[in-house]
Amino acid sequence: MQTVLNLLEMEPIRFFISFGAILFLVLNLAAILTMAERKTAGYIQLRYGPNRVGPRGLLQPAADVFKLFTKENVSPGRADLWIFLGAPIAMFIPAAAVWMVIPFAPNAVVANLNIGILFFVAVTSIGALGVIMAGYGSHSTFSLLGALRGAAQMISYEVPLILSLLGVIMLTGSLSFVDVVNSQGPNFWGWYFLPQLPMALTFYIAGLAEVKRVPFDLPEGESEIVGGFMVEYSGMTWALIQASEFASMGLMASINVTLFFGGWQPPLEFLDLGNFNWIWFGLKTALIMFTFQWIRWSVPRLRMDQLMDLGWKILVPITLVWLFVTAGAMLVF
Amino acid sequence: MPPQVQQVLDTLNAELPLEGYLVVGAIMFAIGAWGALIRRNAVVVFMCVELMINAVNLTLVAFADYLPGARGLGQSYAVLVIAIAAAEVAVGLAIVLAVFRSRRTVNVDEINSMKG
Amino acid sequence: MIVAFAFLAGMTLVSAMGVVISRNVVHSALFMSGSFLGVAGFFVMLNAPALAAFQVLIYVGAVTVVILFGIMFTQKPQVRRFRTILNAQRWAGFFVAAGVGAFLAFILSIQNWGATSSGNGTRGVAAFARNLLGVTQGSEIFTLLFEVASVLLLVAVVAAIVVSRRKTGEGVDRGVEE
Amino acid sequence: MLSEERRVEESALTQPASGRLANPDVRDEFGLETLDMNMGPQHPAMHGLLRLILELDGETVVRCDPVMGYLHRCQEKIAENRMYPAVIPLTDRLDYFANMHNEHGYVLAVEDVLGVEVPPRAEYIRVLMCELMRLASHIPSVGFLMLELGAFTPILYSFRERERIQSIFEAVTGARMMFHYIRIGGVKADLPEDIPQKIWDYVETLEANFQRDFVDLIQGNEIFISRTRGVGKMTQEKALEMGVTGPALRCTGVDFDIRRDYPYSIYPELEFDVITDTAGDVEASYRVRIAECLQSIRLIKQCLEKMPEGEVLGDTGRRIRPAEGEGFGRVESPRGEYAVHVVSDGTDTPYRVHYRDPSFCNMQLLQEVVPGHYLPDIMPIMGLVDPVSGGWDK
Amino acid sequence: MSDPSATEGTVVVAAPERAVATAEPADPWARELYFDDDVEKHPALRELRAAMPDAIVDVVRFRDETTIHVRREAYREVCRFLRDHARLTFNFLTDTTAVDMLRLRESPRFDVVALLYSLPNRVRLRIKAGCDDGEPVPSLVPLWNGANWLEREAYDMFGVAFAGHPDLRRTYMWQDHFDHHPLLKSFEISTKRTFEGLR
Amino acid sequence: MPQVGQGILKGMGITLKHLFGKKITRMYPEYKRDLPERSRGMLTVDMDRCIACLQCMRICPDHCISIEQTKRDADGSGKPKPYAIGFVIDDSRCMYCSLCVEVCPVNCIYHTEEFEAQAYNRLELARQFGERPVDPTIDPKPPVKKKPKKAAASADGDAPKRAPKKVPPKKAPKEGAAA
Repeated sequence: MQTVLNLLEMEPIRFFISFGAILFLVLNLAAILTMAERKTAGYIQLRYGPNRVGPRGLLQPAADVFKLFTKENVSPGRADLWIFLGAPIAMFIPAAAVWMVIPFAPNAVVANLNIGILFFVAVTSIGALGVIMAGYGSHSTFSLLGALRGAAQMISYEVPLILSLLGVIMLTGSLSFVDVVNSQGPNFWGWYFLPQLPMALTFYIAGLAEVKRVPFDLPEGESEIVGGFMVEYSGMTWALIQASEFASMGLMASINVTLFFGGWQPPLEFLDLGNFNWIWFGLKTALIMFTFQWIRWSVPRLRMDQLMDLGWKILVPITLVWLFVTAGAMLVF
Repeated sequence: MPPQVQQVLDTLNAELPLEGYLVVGAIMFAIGAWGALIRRNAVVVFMCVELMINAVNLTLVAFADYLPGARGLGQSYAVLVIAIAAAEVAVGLAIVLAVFRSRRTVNVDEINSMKG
Repeated sequence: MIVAFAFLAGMTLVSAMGVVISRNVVHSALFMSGSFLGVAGFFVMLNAPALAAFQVLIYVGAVTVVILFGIMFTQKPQVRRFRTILNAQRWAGFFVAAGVGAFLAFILSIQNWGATSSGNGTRGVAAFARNLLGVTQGSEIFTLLFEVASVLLLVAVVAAIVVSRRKTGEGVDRGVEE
Repeated sequence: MLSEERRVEESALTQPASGRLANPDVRDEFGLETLDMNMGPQHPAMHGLLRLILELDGETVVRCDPVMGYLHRCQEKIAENRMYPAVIPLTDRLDYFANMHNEHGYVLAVEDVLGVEVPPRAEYIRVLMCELMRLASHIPSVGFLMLELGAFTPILYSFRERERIQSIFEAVTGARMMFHYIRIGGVKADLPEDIPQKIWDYVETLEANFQRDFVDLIQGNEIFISRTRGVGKMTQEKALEMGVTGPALRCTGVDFDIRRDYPYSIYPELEFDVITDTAGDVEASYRVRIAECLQSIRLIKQCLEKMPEGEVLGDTGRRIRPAEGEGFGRVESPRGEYAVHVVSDGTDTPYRVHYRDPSFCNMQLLQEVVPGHYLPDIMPIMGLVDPVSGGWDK
Repeated sequence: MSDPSATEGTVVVAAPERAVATAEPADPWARELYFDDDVEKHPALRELRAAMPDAIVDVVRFRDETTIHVRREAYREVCRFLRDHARLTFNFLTDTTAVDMLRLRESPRFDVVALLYSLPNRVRLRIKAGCDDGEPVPSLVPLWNGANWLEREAYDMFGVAFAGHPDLRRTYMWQDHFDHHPLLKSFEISTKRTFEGLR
Repeated sequence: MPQVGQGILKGMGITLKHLFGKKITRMYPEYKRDLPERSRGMLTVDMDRCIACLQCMRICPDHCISIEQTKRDADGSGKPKPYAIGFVIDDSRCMYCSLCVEVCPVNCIYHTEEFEAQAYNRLELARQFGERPVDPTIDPKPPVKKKPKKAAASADGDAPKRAPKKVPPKKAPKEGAAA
């Protein structure tokens, strides 16, 4: 935060421009990802996906946004209105805020906090609050069940998520994302997913659970609790929830890339694009996001007890063991 | 830049005295104490206790930042306090749940089975 | 600075009042998270960003949510009248609390804090961690405290599980065989 | 409207309503409050319009009470006011995933009371169509099971197959779903000339894709296994006592299939196996359905090979007016035993038509099996029972 | 009927046992006897006549279905006897329903029908019990839990009361404010088309 | 342990294969499938051939056909014959069962290839074919009124008198083994 303040003093214009860019990116990301998701789903399911609006359906997100803007915002009769309306905001702000510390390219980071990873962990955890607010405020049994599931899942998977970060932090010796990326070389064998493979897998799985994607989409669980905590939302509030879901999905993918797959670093040294290295970042993030979607359309959903078993009985022990292994290796070498 | 504006800016940027934080901490502590005394719901009592702990934390960190000899050790205390508060919440809520399960109430006035 | 301070103080104290006054328990919990966020802002102002992150992570992300869980479990959710009433000693309690506040203010005002200035804290995470682990001069006691806290956490987790779990044979047969 | 008031004996109604309905011992054991929840009738994953009144303890269901009637059309009453042939298109609407079997059952019943002979070619065509229908019902039901588990893709693969089968049906009967093809005394029309070859080709491609799209994609999946193995487990005794038929019964190990045990049409002339499984859970029912699909393919090929030439519609006279009597038709529909009870009073409308729909009988399992499971397990159990709204609501 | 307990493993493909045991006609339990033209040779009827002669009112044979009309009071006992009999073992209740015989005969008004199936013998049997308005018929739920909803449906559609039914509610029709039973012959259907508000 | 995840990976391989596979859906309004010969679309009536025999109206299970009949000497033969002056098919009720087509003695009612029936008002779907419009809301057929048989046969006592018909079994399902 001090860094933020310093930046404000030093180059406020740059900060505001980048902040606006981040917000623009996050808001658009949701639309683009919705489109990508539907296209992926369509192609996997032998369909074309949306193909009516614009050439090959590329303007579908715009049509969606327009529709959602013009839709009536319905709130249930006995809803707790302030909480009901505040919940999407409480979900969106954390999802958007963390984007500020993601390094897109060597010099393209809004706030190079020296506690960037800590910031990420702390701010993401607020999302659970938004989920519970949505579930309680909607005054619906489905919402409440979904919210309880969501909060329990997010809190539980925060543990393996944080533990799987520790290996990288130990190897880097810094909590700053920029330092983490810098310490991974410009060649793919220097990236952390090789020495930290169990950690990377754990982070990937826990990240999936943290952003509530299939097979961990129990809070939505449309086959039993319809839409979970978001069942009563419509119009722009629903759009905001969706935007925050997709923003956090993109966030999780980009943090995956940043921590374990070299961030903006090119896979091989001679592919270095200089100032255009953000292309590498974007490519890798898109690939990770594609795997998210690919998994979503391939596997069924877990049950709550199985989810908890996976988190506490498999992922946490794996990370703890690998933490010791990493520490031992660091002592020896 | 006109001097008045500069003056206003200086005032806004001026360093805050330590008393500000201490007063906020004291008021927060008093509010927490008040709530802990008057609320009936055990969960709300918990929340008020958390407020009091936070007030103390705030004071600790303020001292750590302002007192020359503290060297930031107050922050370390605060971390320990946070850890202990988390433990307290876990155990406390478990007790509340257990009591609720047997007594069907979370009203602290009615939970008096340990009265002699 | 003063603007930020005023904003955070207002947020913290109004939310704290909200916790006490609000008759809806869920509102109380949400107000509490607002208060915690204000305190986290104070921590940032006091050059303790790492502590602010911990505050958000533990208090807002975990404690509030766990308390909300407790509320959802202890209230019949369909009734949704998460109303509680103040007990009879509201004025007595108010006077006691006001007395406590006044006493604290008195204590604090005895000392002259004018000579102090901010910026003495440890700003870096590394220095903070060294303090916590008792590496730096004068913080050796924290090694012990750190270990004691970790043991305490472990005990608390075990205790929470033991207290809140159903006894064997109690409750429903899950119907799912391994 | 009603000419007489009817009162039932008090003694029958004042008995305690819990009885053998819910498991009484799972309630009141909880320290925590239970949560009442209404699932349906408008619910995205419910098989049609079913409402489940659930009592939840956390995520565990302690009571499950299905409420029906949201799609009730009083088919039996309508049938009493229609002429015998005009009931056939109405039976299509019963179990709309097994229309051919509905028609077949009703037609068998009317033929029983009428005592007409059916030409052998018509019998072969009926069996061919029914087995295609079984494919078109079993494959989507596997897809629905996966949909209920949260995987959306298999259902579209299964509907790809169903659509292809429906195209065949459309070429043969003229409609994609509501066929009105099987008639009293035979079938409506002979197969078009190119259709046997088309069916053969289709069955071959289905066999080629079957392993990949419906077995490999699903069966080995760890999440699928963990979600279905041991879920909805029931014993043979319970299944028999509840009157369950079809794959839901055979997955417990009871070897009962009307096609073999009480044969109708030309099933005695065809070679097929009755599939059973021992586990009695959702996964077993999935395996049974998958294996039955392969048996259906086998039957279709035999039908195509053995099909004789000849007439397809026997002579039933201009007006179908059976003598007084009772007719029965039973077929093995994809969900179990579908039986039709026709009482004739000598006029040209049936006196009473009763449909015994397997969806209705199998669905009683819900209130017995579901309590004790988690809330998300309801949906796989629905996939085990696989009821169809038009079936249970008549 | 293969032995289910012998099946192990996952998918069990049971060989179809199509061959009916070619027993001597002298065998009193031969499967042919169930379908013999002479209805008195039917083993179930024979046993039933021996065990509870009072219960049987009439026996009707139509095509290949055998129907045994029993007295209303003995309805459940007959079913229990047939279920528990060592050789008959009509252990599977496939269907229960009712027929309103208003226009076919005068009394009794209803036939309550139970369709039994014997899994080992692979034969079916129909048991009918006549009952009049308001006369309760013994419920089969104590014997087969699967009769629960079927009897509820019969109650819903005909108003036949089943004594001993644990949960006799309506299945399809409105649970309250609806006093009619639609499948009665005396229930006249309205043919008014509901186009109100469309013009 | 090494097997864990194999099933999921296998399934994901299949979905990946389908991702690049051929699409099977068609763009419906632009692409229209060829309907098979027997396809049953909306009904239409050739009024020139109709002899107003009312058979279609009687057989229709949904009561969707209403015919107003008069007598008219249409072909100038001097003998007035039944003539359908009003003929309406209510497509909102029709269930395309084809019974009327089969029963028509002069093949004047038949299916077209049209199947996209849509309207903003259900009454718009009632298509008039005759000279004079017929009100489709009036039920053409009153319900079957059966006179209750006065139980003439069963005079004796409480035994339900249902004389079993001595019709030999049409087929013997139990003799399946022999076949």
